[in-house]
Amino acid sequence: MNDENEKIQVRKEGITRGLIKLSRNRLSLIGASFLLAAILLALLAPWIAPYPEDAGGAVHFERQLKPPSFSYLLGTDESGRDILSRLLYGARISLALAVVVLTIAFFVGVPLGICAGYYGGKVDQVIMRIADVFSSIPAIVLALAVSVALSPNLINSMIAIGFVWWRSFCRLAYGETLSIKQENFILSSKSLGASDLHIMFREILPNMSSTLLVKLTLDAGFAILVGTSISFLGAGASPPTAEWGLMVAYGRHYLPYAWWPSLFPGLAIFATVLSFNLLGDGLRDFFGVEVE
Amino acid sequence: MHFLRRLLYMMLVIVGVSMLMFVLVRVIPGDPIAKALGQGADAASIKKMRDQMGLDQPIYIQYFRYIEGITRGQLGMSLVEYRDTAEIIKDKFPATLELILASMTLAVILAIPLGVVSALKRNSLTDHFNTLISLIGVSFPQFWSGLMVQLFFGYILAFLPITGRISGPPPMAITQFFLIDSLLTLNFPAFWDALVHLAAPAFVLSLAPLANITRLIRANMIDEMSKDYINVSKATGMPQAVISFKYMLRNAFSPAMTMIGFMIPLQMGTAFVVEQVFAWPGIARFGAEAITTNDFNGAVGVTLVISVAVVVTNFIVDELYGVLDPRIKLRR
Amino acid sequence: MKRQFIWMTVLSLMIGWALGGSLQVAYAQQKPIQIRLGNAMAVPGLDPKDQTNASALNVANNLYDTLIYPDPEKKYVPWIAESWKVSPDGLKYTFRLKKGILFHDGTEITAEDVVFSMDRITTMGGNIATNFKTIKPGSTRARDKYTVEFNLPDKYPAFMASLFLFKITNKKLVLKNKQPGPYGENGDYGQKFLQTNEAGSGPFALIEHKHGDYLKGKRFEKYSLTKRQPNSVDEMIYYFIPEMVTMATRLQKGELDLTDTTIGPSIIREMKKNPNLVVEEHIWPATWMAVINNKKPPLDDPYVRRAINYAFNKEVGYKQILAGGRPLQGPLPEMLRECKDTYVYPYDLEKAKAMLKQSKYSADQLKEFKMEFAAVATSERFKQIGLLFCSNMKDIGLNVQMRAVRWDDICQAAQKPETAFHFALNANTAKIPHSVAFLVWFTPEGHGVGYPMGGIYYSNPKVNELIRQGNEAMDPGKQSDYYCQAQKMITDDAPVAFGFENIAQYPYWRYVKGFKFPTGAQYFEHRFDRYTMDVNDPMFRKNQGW
Amino acid sequence: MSQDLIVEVRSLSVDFETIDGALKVIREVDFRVREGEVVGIVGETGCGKSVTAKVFLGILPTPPARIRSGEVYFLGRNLLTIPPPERELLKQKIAYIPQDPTGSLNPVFSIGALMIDMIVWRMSGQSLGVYLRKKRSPLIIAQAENHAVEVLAKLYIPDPRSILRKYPMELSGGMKQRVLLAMALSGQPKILIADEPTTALDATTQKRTLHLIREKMEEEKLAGLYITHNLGVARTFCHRTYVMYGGTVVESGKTAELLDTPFHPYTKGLVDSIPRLSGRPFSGIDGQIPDYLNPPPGCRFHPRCPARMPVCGQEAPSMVQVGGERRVACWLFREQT
Repeated sequence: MNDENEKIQVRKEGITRGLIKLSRNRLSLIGASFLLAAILLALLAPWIAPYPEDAGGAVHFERQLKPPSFSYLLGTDESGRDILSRLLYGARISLALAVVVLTIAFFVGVPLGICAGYYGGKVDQVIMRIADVFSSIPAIVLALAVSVALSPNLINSMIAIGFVWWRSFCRLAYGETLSIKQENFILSSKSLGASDLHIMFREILPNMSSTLLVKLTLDAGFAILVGTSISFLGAGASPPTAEWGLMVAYGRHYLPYAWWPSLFPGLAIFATVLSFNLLGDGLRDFFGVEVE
Repeated sequence: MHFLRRLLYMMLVIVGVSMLMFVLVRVIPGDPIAKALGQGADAASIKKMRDQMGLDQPIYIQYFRYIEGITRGQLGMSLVEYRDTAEIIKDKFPATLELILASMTLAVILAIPLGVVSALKRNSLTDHFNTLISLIGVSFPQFWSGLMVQLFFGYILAFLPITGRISGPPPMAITQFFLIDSLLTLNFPAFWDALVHLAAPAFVLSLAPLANITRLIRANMIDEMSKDYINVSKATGMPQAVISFKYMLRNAFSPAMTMIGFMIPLQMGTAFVVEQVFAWPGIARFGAEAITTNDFNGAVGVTLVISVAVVVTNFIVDELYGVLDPRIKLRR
Repeated sequence: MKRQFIWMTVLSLMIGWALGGSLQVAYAQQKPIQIRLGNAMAVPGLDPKDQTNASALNVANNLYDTLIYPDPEKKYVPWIAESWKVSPDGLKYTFRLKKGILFHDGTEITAEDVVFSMDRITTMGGNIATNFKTIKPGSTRARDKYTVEFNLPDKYPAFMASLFLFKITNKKLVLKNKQPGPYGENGDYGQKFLQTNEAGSGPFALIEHKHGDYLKGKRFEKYSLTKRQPNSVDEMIYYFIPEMVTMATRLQKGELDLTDTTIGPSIIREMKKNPNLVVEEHIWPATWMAVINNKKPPLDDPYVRRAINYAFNKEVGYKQILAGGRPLQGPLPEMLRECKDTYVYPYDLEKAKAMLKQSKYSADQLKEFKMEFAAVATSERFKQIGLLFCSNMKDIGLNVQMRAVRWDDICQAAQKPETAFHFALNANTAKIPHSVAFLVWFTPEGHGVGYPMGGIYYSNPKVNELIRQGNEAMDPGKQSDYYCQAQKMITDDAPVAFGFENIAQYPYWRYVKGFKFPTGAQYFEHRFDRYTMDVNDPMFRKNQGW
Repeated sequence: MSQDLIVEVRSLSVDFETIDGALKVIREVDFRVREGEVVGIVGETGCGKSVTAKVFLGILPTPPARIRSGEVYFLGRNLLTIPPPERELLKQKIAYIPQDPTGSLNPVFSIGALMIDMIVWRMSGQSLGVYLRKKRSPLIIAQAENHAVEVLAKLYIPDPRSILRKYPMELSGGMKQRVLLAMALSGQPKILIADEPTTALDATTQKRTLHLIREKMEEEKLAGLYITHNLGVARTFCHRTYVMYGGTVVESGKTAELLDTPFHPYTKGLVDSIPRLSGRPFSGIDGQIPDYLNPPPGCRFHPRCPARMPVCGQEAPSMVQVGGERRVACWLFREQT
């Protein structure tokens, strides 16, 4: 029997095991690396953008709608601005949007969700009903309304989306809390007389961290989608801001004769969102959590 | 009993929505009335109009007047189209509904085989491919994919119209769904016309749900595979086709039903962008305009209708779920 | 039992189908000559008292009619009115109406209707009213069934020209459909009704208006003011298409017969290659200018305003953003300008900087001001010019941020000096062929009118006086003299950043006949009763499916 | 091979691929079942009993499982090599009763639906087209339903028609097990494979179900492969028994002999622990089943073996005949050959 003297295989443990899993998932690696690149480019934009001034108010109508060429790698837009430079600066805005939105959503939604799940009863009813109201209006619609109510501009649109987004975190935290609540260690520490706050945020919260992480990664992408959509509908960033959604909105007027002003910004959005999703997907498998 | 509770709860949510939106749009800066009366309207007539629309009363009074209006089937005059919002919605809702239903149907039809196949060929190349596809599907900014579809099919290949719902005369209105009406009236040119107009926006709109449903079905199918009943039916020699497309799929699909329910709000939202891009004459396009132009009656009206649609769909879906999966029924 | 049911359903279905089919056939048989016009802007409402944008004016000109009609040589000719006379003091205008001119509902137009129409406008306000500001409600009288008399408190030389915007409205019909409203026994003056319905006597009667989608009208059979030529238009359809490219494509596909002037030069260039398309090019009598709020510092300083005028690179504006044109000489378009030698601010940064030096604000102070430039959000060209303007200002150290704003908000803001934007781009089209229509904005009379130009808040006693004298002067030569001086003075004070006139491009299919570019009274170029179609042109047959 | 053999498994080896590497679960397993004979496979949970059965039924999910070597003969045909359609046909001669009746009936279909599907499929000779056509004809469905009713009645199921309309979760565990048995027997099987069919049931139902199975097998003259960790059941049920440990067969023989005079230390251990069987079985032997990732070299039992010898750790003992039916794989019995 030859296979008994095969080389000894070692059972992988914990992190290494996870990492192997993750590394098996090439897609999520691609996603992660693209995001890293995007962040770097966004940070370095002022230094690497070929025409930094084009991201601001500068206009060069003498070279408007030039197709991609060596001097303008991605061509120029309707006001003769270098699209590549604007994309680079746009990355800052989109990433910032994701961060702002998710921060608001997280710090509003999660505590509410945990409270609702932990206390149950009236608190549960009130909070979750409100969440229901919010979630029965499509995110884009509500965000649009809020950002118009706050008078349309970039910051307001971010706030608006955050204001809409809390509900999904609330739901998630609520569900998780309900299940974790039943675990013995919670019951025991309750019996030991730990304060509710302690239990909620020192014991329950850490136990849903992985789920939340996955949720954050996945939602970052969708937040960007909503944000750009709102700018596209004209209730978000206003010109000459180099915002991707806005760039598409302006570029569309020159289709089909000039395809580059609308193609590339869209690709940028798509790639960013996709890589957030890929990464989130990988993390989901990694932690083996389910996030709808 | 259960039914009644659900109904009551639906009402609750809808009332909540109306309140939320009402407050939201009423705080919008700028004086919509001045706009309604036209430029150069003197202060007096503006005042009169404000009183007439009761805009100077406390917000809760206004709200009750609004609700009372709804009971009379009025949603207040839209400042975009200068007629009662209810009428506008009556005109435009079918268009949106047709679009969304078409997209969902397309999504489900494509999702089932994709999901099943990638589950059966788990960890194969096809599977990875499908996963990637499904992730791509949810990553498109629809306003952009819409434009790209226009660019490719509308301009380059030039076999789909760019915008609109129909270019010829619309078919005699029966259901308000052009596809159905045109068939009922044997108006085949109109049918084709409507179909080609519908194709592009429906496709764009179907990408996201397609991705999600495929994904879900795949996951559920994989769960089902490890179930003992599969072994038994295999052992009794049932063919793989029946096992996967009947036994497993039924189990795998009923959760997908709820997912479809959840997708509806997303679809309604996405329609706001897609209808804009394709100049689709539906309520979503009107809603977007109403919201961005401070048309407070229009905005509340549309949002209200949409959220009603959302709540109702979820309700229906839950009931349907019960039918598809006896476990639920018995639990109740 | 069950069987009967099945049979019933089958039978009824068949009948239904047969009906539907026959309807289809019926439709296929009658083929009206259509004219399908692409418009960028949707018509907000049909009320003739506020024809707020180009499309609205355009539609109103086909649905409604006017007392007089614009004419290249005689300026204007009798229309609903057969004759008129002006009192020696120039304050009383008496019109005699033709008999037997009908509204679309078949009732005859009488003096009553004319009086009603004028009172309605002057009472309710609205942007047409700005042309009849001085006329008091109730001052208009019907002498007899066919004689109307307008009483002006003071001389208003543009009165006749203004009548192009004065649409005669069907009194009985409107009052029949009035709703409770703020106007006493007139209720809401039929405002609600006229938003979605029409009460006119124009060559076309409204069939239906799907807001933001299309507006359909059919030839008014009893229309008597123009006689119907062979192959003239039976049906007019306005399609409202905000996306320039879609409009262009639909024109090229033959889904439209002609479009308004919104299609950009880049695409027009492509169209010119197509032998079946005609592109008419005319200098459009409009003044493109950046309206300046003269009340807000630092713009209250003429030196700053002059500097702005020097720094504004107009040439880029009309050469690269628009289809071409020429720099604006003073506040009037060439077509209406009395004097030919008004000063044109060249693009000259040195001069601009020099001007700033002379201003009462120090360079550092100027840097501190954060100013806003309002451009209409829905117009690509406006936004591009806005960007151009802002970057121009940056070059001389002025901090101007462009904001894409809705048209209504600009108009609304203009109503108060505090709210009015620092800058607002405006292309003021000659709706009536008369200088006053342009000069009024530079006098207190124009202040705070709900229109971008209303936000200028510039006032110079000398200018006011000159214009007044101009209005008083009965002799045309004298009149233009005064106006000319006023224009020079205004140009020197630079209350706005003078821009340019642009070349308007009207693309349409070869088979469309009867396009006539109007002189000063814009939006009459699309009076479709004057249009005919070359029905033998294969392209026509193809496009309209004959 | 001799004619009366229904099942013969030869040196079967199965791996499970995991991210840690290959789990060497089944190694060199041989066993045979003669006509009308009931054979038991006993061993601790996780010693590869069920896997063996699953391989035989061809319901082992591959991947992750991978069959490294061996032949599995049923009625003289090697199930691992013959073309699928033929395999499917053969499968209909195999009846299978699963471990857990609850999970083994599709929850979203009524019993009737499931049985009718199965019956109609059997009528339509491997052709999906025929099947679908038949499914559409109400006549065939009615036939099938009647047949289903007969089958159920055979197993003394009260009011079979109403049962057909019921959904699995409306039935008790014992009833489900009977339905499964009914479905299993509704074809003309040659052999019944029972994978611990009673473990999920309560004691009284266990007895009744066992009795039923026994009775039916005798009626239909079925051969049987009975998988259990319960030696008691094995004794009453099986003519011959194979003892498996760590994925290998360590001993086999007539059940009675084997249990009365166990040779292999592991079997001894099992037998010793019968009295204390209730509750935690096999507490007789300390230590636990081997890690399949790196199974102990040599005899897989030697780490736990009381009679351990140096050789045990170096080479795996091969099966040796020790009189009549008895075979054992242990170095202690080398010289007896």
